Amino acid sequence: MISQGIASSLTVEISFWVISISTILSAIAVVQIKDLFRASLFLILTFLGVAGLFILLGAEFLAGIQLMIYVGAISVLIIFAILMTREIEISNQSHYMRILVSMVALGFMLLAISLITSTDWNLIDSRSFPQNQTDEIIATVQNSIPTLSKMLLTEYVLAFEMVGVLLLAAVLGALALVREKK
Amino acid sequence: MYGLGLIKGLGITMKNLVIPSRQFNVYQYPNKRATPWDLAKINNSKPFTYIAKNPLTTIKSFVGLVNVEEKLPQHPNFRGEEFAWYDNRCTGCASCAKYCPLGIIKIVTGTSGVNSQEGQSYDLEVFDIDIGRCMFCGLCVEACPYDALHMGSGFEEAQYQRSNLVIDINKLKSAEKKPSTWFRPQLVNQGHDPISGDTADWRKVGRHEKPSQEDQSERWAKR
Amino acid sequence: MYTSFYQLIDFHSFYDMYYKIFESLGLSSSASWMSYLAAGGSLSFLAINLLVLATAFYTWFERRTIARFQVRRGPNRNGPFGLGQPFADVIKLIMKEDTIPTEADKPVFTIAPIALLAPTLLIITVIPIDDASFLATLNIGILFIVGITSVNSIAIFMAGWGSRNKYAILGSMRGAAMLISYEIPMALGITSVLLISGSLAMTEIVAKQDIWFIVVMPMGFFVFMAAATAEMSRTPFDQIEAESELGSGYNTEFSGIKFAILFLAEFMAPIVTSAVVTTLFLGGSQGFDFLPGQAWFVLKMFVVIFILLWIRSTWPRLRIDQIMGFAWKILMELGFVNIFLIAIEVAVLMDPVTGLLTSQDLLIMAAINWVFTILTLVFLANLLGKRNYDRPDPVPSPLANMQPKGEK
Amino acid sequence: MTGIRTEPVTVNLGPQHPSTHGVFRLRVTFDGEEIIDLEPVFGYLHRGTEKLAETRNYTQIVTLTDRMDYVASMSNNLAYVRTVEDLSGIEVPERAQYIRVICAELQRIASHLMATGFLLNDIGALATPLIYCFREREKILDLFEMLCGARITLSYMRPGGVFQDADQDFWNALDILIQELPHYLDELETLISKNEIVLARTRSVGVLSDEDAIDYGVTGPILRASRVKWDLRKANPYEIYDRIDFEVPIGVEGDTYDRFHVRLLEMQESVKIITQCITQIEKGSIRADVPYFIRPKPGETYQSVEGPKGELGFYLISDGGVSPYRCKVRAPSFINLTPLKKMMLGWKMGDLITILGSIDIVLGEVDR
Repeated sequence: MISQGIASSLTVEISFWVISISTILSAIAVVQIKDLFRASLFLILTFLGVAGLFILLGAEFLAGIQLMIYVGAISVLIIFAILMTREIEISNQSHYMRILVSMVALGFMLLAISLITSTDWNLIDSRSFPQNQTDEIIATVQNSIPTLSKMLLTEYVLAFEMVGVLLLAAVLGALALVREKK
Repeated sequence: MYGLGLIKGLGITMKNLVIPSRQFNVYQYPNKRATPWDLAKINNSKPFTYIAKNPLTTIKSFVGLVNVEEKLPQHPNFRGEEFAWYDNRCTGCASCAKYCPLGIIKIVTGTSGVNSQEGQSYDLEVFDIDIGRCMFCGLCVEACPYDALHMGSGFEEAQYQRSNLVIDINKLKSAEKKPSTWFRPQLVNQGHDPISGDTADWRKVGRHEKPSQEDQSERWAKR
Repeated sequence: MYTSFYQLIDFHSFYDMYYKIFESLGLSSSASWMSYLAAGGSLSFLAINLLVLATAFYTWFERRTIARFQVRRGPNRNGPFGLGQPFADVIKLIMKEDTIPTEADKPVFTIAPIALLAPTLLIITVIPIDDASFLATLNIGILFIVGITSVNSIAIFMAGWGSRNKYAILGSMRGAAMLISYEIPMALGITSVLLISGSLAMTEIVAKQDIWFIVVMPMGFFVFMAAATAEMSRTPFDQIEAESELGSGYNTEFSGIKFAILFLAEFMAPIVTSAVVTTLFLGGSQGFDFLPGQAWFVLKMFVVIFILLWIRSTWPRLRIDQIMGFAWKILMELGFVNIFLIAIEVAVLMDPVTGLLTSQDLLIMAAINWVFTILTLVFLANLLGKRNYDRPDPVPSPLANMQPKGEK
Repeated sequence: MTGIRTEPVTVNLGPQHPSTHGVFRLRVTFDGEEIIDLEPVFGYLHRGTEKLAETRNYTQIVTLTDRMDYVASMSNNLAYVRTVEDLSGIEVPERAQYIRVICAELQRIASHLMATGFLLNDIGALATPLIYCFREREKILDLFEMLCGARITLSYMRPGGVFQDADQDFWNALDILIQELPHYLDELETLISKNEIVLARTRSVGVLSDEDAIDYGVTGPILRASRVKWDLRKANPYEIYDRIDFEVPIGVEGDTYDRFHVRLLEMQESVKIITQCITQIEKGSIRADVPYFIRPKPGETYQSVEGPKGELGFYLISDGGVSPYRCKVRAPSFINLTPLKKMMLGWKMGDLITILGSIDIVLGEVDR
């Protein structure tokens, strides 16, 4: 049914604009709202919007992972961290380093834009393929999980293991932090 | 083994679900959902003839839409509201008023027009029982030397105003008298059952003489 | 008859219907997307209302069943068999005053019930009630469920935090910690299913169950059921709104329609969970031919719900640290062991060319897994039992010396 | 010390809280879930029973005692009338004593059933064991209704005996109850005290050592759970308890589990006591010839009975008038609350509720 949705391009366009505008607005809200708890809620909204964009791209697996990890786990961790801080409602204040920070942020943004524009995305245009190959590609796109997992365990196995080690280190660090000292 | 207690517990709850005799004695007060069999019993007819005669009611009762009134089962000893007071027996001695821990019985007497001889009996002008404050301890009944005051058997006396909770002498006189058998062995001996609606005349309710110890034992004691 | 009726409530038929209507109205240029939206809207409307209605009757069913377990009668006054009770409850809740505490974080407080309800509603979209999916054939079906349920913890947190009540915050803190912890065993339980089915799509999982997965891997079922019970915070894991400790937990301050929505979400959870369990472990809509697949599905759901209610009415609740310990120390290990076992079995038994498991393979796995599960559980039980059952006979304290008067 | 410093939170548990068994308030300071400080606050149900007693005569005070421990009126009545009898030197007929003991033991079963049921409710068993307990308690209340026309506020006993002899209906119903009850109690024990979740929640939780129990003046099942074999029915036999053979069950270490397990065992013992009373009781008078207005000689006395919750004592001073000069009640619930802090510090919030439930307080008695 998603394919039917993609066929109906105006619907996709409307949903794309709605999702991206709300994502951007909530991302701005994360930075601008003073109440930390509400800011984190807007962060969750941003994550949800990103998940929606993934679905529009046809990367449903990524969307699911985005939901599970960012919305489910990371944001709750952030909320827990917020609860540890005092004076939650006024702590997202502007401070004297704001100009410096905004300049660094601007630099990063310019870098990102230049990267995006200079990259050759090599998008697959399905219309340019012959008919018999299109079905294959659609099948691969629609069932991307085997491909993804194969790549994770062959081509990118080092990165995968690195992430695992990093997570283990994080768990151990957390344990060391809360362990009772004698 | 660990975990066995949990399984056994599940077994016990299932047993209580299945076995009908384990069900709590729930009375569907004030209305009971009646089955066709109940209805037949109430109307004193056999179930099949009743079903044949009243098909619509039967269908309704199968779905559970027919209610019959049900009273909570009580013992005749129940100390309830609606005090049964017999003005024929009352001398206006005000023992009850004196014995009441809360002092909620109000009695005003005057000289009697009938029995002109002084001290023989009084005319009661006021006899108020404020059951809004009454705790139904029954001390007044225990105190009455002439068995004129009895506990009642009712329990549905909700009123919209507190003043309506005061039972005055007219109400007491005109009320249908269903005295409880509480502290009244003579009523038990007569087989009096206020719950099923037995009323008692003033002649029936009194002890004309104090019962002997043997009388009491014969009647009351089993062992 | 039923198949044709079922096909009537279908996206395509709705789409075609609306397309014809829009075309006849002379909107052929935009008929495509408008009918797309209209069909989706109608289908969602139907699905949501069906679910809400089912939840309403489920509350009645739960109250009656638990009452029967507790040797009571349960609601039986409104309508035949008390079936009008849910509507009476809803009307009462709507009529009630909707109070917001003065100190409350008002937007958060208001959004929280909706944020709790939405994920639960969304889960039903991917559950195949018959061979065709009810709403959407997401090929990441089960992953979507796991992802979307994790929003629940945030919603509970919003409710607790927004109401600025100490009990509510305690409840939602417990809730967030517990929900996150139990997501891991739940994911492990699901993973063992995925290892056999080889697909994330719910329809595929159902199709692969020649032998029901509850038979193939009882351990996985146990792990998933325990985690799912905790996820919807039912006894023995109902710490989120432990009514004897926290009053009512995260929904202490809610009233009126907000409370109704919170409870709608809460009572929808068992329905949805039992649907997921039916899909993953009980063979979904599989069954004998004399009943339609949907009926089998609902029947299996009822069995699961009844077992949940049975457990709810029998067992007390664990303490919060015991619940967390159960998740991390027992359930997660069991899940891992189960996954290893299933993975080895699948690697050995699977046909390397087609990548399929025959029903004989599944039976072999079932035999191994049952023996293994029983052995593991007995071992675990004995391990835990030693600690708790060894108790000496009582010894009177030497400090007091009770003798009747006169004796010396 | 823990690595992460957290801020303690003070929570007012009560006076309106589902698990405080009335209007009891605990000001608890939590560190996360752990209790680091607590302060009980009571008096929300103070009705001045002791002062009211000074303006009523000795018979009328019986109605006041009903309302102290309102789930165990019979025991209160017994304790009070025993004090009055001791004060004014009234001899009680034997049959009356037997009936009183039967009533007190029935009331003990009823009270213990309620305590156990509510404890399980506090542990979180969704009222199922509670309603099983209530089902049995209801039968006892029906017996009381046959006996004296009321179910809760009984006012059955009078100085010098009981006001009315037991009816034939009562004896029949009592026979049936005695036959059925042990079976139901066994079932209850299987359901509750062998359940692993209950064990996990109650074993070794809120331990009160025997020394502490004695030092804090705790009585009743809580004292016996702390291994102290002390029961007034044995230690200072009143009424006809010296003619009856029964055991005094004790606990192993004084934790929450022992506290409710001792109650379960005591119920079985109570059934035994009632069975023996039924076989021993004989015909006779049920009330000594006592005037309504008792005027004891000036003096003072203290008498106590083993109530369901502990030693329930009345201290009366007479100035020769129709009402006592002073009436003081030693309420077991109130004194059993003293070691609250000792038991609860360091435990979690869920344990707080469980421990409080295992003490079995009735606020009518705590505040009087």
